[in-house]
Amino acid sequence: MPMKEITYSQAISEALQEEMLRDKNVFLLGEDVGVMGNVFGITRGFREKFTPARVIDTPISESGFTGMAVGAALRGLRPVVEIMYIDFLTVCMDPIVNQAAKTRYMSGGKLKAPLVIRVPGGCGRRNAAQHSQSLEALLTHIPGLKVVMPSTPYDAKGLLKTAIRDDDPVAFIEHKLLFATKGLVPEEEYLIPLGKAEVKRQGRDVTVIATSRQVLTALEAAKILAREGIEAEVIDLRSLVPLDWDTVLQSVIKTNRVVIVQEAVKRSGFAAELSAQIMEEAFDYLDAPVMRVAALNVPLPFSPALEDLAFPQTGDVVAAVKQALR
Amino acid sequence: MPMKEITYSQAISEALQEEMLRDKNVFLLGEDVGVMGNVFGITRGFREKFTPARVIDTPISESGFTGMAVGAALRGLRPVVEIMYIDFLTVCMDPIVNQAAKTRYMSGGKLKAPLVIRVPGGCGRRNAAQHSQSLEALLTHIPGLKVVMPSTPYDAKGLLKTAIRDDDPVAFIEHKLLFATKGLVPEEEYLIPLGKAEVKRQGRDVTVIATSRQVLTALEAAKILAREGIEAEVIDLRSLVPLDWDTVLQSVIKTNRVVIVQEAVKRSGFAAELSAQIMEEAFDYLDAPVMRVAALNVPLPFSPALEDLAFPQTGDVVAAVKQALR
Amino acid sequence: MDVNKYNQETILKFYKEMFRIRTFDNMAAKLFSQGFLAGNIHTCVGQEATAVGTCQALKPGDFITATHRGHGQCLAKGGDPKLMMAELFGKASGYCGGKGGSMHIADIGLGILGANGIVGAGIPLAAGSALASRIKGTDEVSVCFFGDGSSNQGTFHESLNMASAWKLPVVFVCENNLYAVSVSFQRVSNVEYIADRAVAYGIPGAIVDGNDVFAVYEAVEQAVERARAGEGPTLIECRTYRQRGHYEGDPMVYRSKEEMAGWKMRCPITLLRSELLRIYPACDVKLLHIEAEVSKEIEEAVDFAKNAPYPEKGDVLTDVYAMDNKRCVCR
Amino acid sequence: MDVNKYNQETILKFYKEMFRIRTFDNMAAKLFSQGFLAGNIHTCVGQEATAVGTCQALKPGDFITATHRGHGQCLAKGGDPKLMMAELFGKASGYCGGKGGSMHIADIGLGILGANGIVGAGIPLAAGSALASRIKGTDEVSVCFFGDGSSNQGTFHESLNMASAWKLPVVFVCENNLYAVSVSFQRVSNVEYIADRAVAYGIPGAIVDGNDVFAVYEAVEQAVERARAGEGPTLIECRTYRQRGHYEGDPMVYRSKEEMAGWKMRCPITLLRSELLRIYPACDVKLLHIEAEVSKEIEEAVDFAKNAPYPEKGDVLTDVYAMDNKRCVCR
Ligand SMILES: Cc1ncc(C[n+]2csc(CCOP(=O)(O)OP(=O)(O)O)c2C)c(N)n1
Ligand SMILES: Cc1ncc(C[n+]2csc(CCOP(=O)(O)OP(=O)(O)O)c2C)c(N)n1
Ligand SMILES: [Mg+2]
Ligand SMILES: [Mg+2]
Repeated sequence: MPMKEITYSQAISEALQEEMLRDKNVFLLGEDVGVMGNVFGITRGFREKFTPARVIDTPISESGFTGMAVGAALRGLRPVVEIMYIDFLTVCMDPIVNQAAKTRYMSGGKLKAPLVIRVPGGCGRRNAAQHSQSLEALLTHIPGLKVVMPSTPYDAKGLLKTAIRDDDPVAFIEHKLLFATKGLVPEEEYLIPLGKAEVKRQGRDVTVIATSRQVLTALEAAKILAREGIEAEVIDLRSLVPLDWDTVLQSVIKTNRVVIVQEAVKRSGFAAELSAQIMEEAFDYLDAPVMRVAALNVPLPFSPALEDLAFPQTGDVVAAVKQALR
Repeated sequence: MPMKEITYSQAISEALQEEMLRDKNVFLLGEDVGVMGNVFGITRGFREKFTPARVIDTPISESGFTGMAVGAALRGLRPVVEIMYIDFLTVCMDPIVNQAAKTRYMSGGKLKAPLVIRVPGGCGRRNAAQHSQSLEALLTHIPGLKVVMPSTPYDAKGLLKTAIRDDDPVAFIEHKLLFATKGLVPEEEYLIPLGKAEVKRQGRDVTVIATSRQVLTALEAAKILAREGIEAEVIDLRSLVPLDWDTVLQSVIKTNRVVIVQEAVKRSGFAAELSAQIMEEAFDYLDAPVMRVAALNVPLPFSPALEDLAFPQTGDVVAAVKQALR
Repeated sequence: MDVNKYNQETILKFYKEMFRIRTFDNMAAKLFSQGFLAGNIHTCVGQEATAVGTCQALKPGDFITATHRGHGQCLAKGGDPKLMMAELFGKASGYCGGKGGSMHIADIGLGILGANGIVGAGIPLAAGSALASRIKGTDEVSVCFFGDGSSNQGTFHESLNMASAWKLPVVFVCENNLYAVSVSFQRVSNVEYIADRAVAYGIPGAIVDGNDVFAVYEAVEQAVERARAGEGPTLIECRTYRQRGHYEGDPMVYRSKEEMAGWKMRCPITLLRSELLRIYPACDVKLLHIEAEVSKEIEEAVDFAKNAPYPEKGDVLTDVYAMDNKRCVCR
Repeated sequence: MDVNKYNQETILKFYKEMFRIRTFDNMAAKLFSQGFLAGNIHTCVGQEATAVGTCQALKPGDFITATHRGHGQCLAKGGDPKLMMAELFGKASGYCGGKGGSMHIADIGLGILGANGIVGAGIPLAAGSALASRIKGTDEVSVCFFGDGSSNQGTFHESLNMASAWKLPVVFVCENNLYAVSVSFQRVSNVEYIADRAVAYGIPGAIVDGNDVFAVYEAVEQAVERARAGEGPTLIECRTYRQRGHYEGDPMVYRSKEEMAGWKMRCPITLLRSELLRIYPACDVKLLHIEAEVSKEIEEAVDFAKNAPYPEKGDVLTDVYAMDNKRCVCR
């Protein structure tokens, strides 16, 4: 298969373009997606290519325009809404949580709301407490939502295309510090199903489960561990809902030890859910408690002297693995 | 100590009145708290007793008035905001999550936001998907917030008084189906510290951990189990943040088996967090995996024929305990 | 109320629509007090003219979003009383298979995009539906019903602003029944008319007697025309009154007996009925016939609902997701 | 611009305040481009008159809420450039101990209730501060700074409505710099003036030249008086322009060179300077002296910030909670 090297943001851009070309029901709306082409340049040129009617610059009215996206989705369109940072979900939770997520169930299956919410999360950019959160757990707690968190350009493109075609509301969580990362993607069109984890590294000693940018941290940690003869298997969940339990379970059965890495604050993060599930269904395979590596239970600090202390670094993963192997 | 029997809603009402009498900085705002005296009658007569200036009927502007409460708290007042149902947190997450919770940290400790958010949650009233949620996990994931969930009139009164005196933002989650329940409270003033769980029933065979109305379910299940010779220890956490880990750990060390009951949807609920912590720190004491009993991962259905299938019933707890004992 | 320009047939049609709503909601209230219905019931008794006047100005292909007080809005848009009543009973044959209940009735085929339990949440949905028509290049108009209380939500502001900026084909119909639960609009705002807020968005604002079904009809008709012509939204404030409590069981301590009695005198159904009889005295037999017919229809709906089966246990787990439901629900 | 009624001293004071902000923000931009500052920097170069005109109309005990573009607002309210600069560097001696950075500067003693990274979030905070004054029975006025973009958030609507309904002592000062990042207000609304939205709340709305510091001052002074007299809020729209990008590094593809050049001609600082020299030609030495003084002040602030210590590692865990911090953070 002929491949090309592109960045994570190019991958997202390509996915959007391909889907907009394929299906005239797909359209974009959000702050600065039009004339500016998105603050990260992802939709640059879209307005000209697809007309302003399908690439809509909104006012700063997240609750309103996300609600409008839900309304348009009920009418059969496939909106891709952009929320500039995941921290701003706080101003538009209702259309996501009480409308998009529940409309199908409340209507007894009569309505559907196929929309994608593209939203970058994550920290590490010294953006301080209101621009650095990882809030996926707020969404995984809400039945009716799907939650996708790609870690590579390949995954981002293939998953976003699938998310757009999915008939359910999908939160597609990008990572600010991944936009510039590069990777190979096929020249040809491809899709990646939701709910299919990928073993990004094989290993026999311990299972390290991560998503988004923390997959990179996990892989780095695995490299360091390998030098000491510890072979970590790194699983990238890719989506939290649906969750690829089979892949997790198989790996746990093989390694009997698990470390889960998340960039979100530890308390009530998704790692807890995964840990609890492993406990419930794979207890007898565990030779050690499942360990979590996560951000401290603090708002993210601004200071360059503090921020990196607050969220998982490679060394933290290495240490957790060693503890799990003790 | 002389005691009296009052309802859960009277207990809340008394706590509010006592604190408003004690401290003129305490005031109330929310929908229908004034003239109507709250949709559950909790603040009936307050407007006359404390003047309309301290018992403020707001428009349906949750984001605005919760934000105003934060602003007033920054100025040294102690607002008690009422959100009519916890489902409506979706329209006012920002003042809670990005303002109240973070202002102290972001200001390096220079500001504080001592406010209480009183909000009833829970299901069982055939109120359907947008009026039946248990969303405490959305709040426990946010550093800076405290989260309290009382199960009895005694706890409700003592904890609410403490919450109002606390210098941090506290989400005080009531339960609609508890308002009419009765219990003994001291005639005299008393306080209950946050972060102190209560063993509501002693037992040696299994630890059942619950909060809010599910404590009642757990106690009922314990009674049934006792008839079969199974002695369940029932812990009421009372607050999730701060969490009384010592009480949990002691019980786990004693029983070696744990069932956690929550009324919230299972996925990413607080039970997962607790399960993960028990795994991490008490793994060697566990003779069986920690089990969770929780609502299904569905929006709450309206139909009387369906709703009770969706959230934990006594039988579910009994079954989970038996599984934990297998 | 000036009904002279309408022929007898039209007036009777409007009357029947209103009477159906009245009968339905009085029945719902009765069934609730008898313990047949669970949850909450918000009736629109007294507000029928707004729903009917609005929906009569729409084409079948047009859309509405309804509110928590939405039975009348749904019926006026063509909702089937049988399926609605069955939904109120939580039965499998109800509009939502019993999963939604009173506050979540939807019928996309009839253009009912759903009632809503979140005050103000329907406003952007309606604007989004209008955006969909724009993008599809079709000519449906979307109507957003909302209350006076709802006009104080941020979504009102955000949606009206965008709808106006983009000249979307949407009509904002405010059912100003003076109260949001116990709180009168006048106590929590400093303007007398909600329609005056139209200025903030550069759109027309109209104040109409919400108990005069033809006044509502005419105002909405004009707004719909404007919307369909691509000239953008209109905000219409219909001043009306709910004759019953906010929900069934509401002690209504917040309103005076005089106020309630005054508005009952201005009951939209009584008003229309007496106007009709004044102009067409011979019409009384027809009226009685219609009333009997409607009463029968609603009684049949109740029978249907009572005899309908409850959902199966397994239904609790379906319809959460359109794709991959089982896996997404099970963990 | 008409400065005739002000004496030389006053004009110089206003000028100095504005020049300090300009110097501070130009310095911040420079330091950012040199890699000394992390995160994001939003300068208010070009908008100094709004901040200064507003804060000069306030008493020391009055309060403000600041925005993401808030350096000028904080300086104008008395913020210490040293502590601000140290905060931009993320140093322990900064206003927030380095934990907040550019967007979260607060100094309750000076009445600065905090800048904000969430657009529109400061509006209810300011209204809430006004409510606090009301409840306490004190006479401070609270001023809310916000942008044109922010006026499209729901919080704007909700807060102005409540502030007006309750006649709270708050002044809403909109810094309309025509754009929200790349999106011009005119593209996402159908009204020309934000001040026209005052009608929706029954409060006075004023449109002023935001580059004329005395025009701003006079409008705010009047509004503050009204607020202090218990007559309620005012919405003031200051029309201005940011001369630099939304953030440092913004390619600014969304504005024309001509537009930018035109507004640079109307630079509030140049304007005031030339007016001053026109009326008081002899003042040039004083001006140079002030400019030198301010430049030195800002350079000292930079030195202070550069030499200040970073926070200790353990600080990452403190200040999350006021009570029981350790236990609440550790699990
Ligand atoms: C966001 C939100 N806040 C509060 C409520 C509770 N509530 C339900 S209806 C209602 C009053 C609505 O008033 P209005 O919009 O005037 O409609 P009306 O009931 O008068 O028809 C309130 C406060 C809710 N459902 N949603
Ligand atoms: C709720 C929210 N949405 C979006 C953003 C991203 N953002 C930061 S500043 C800004 C533009 C604000 O425009 P305006 O209010 O006019 O202020 P200006 O930047 O022009 O001073 C945006 C969209 C944010 N910080 N918060
Ligand atoms: Mg109303
Ligand atoms: Mg602006």
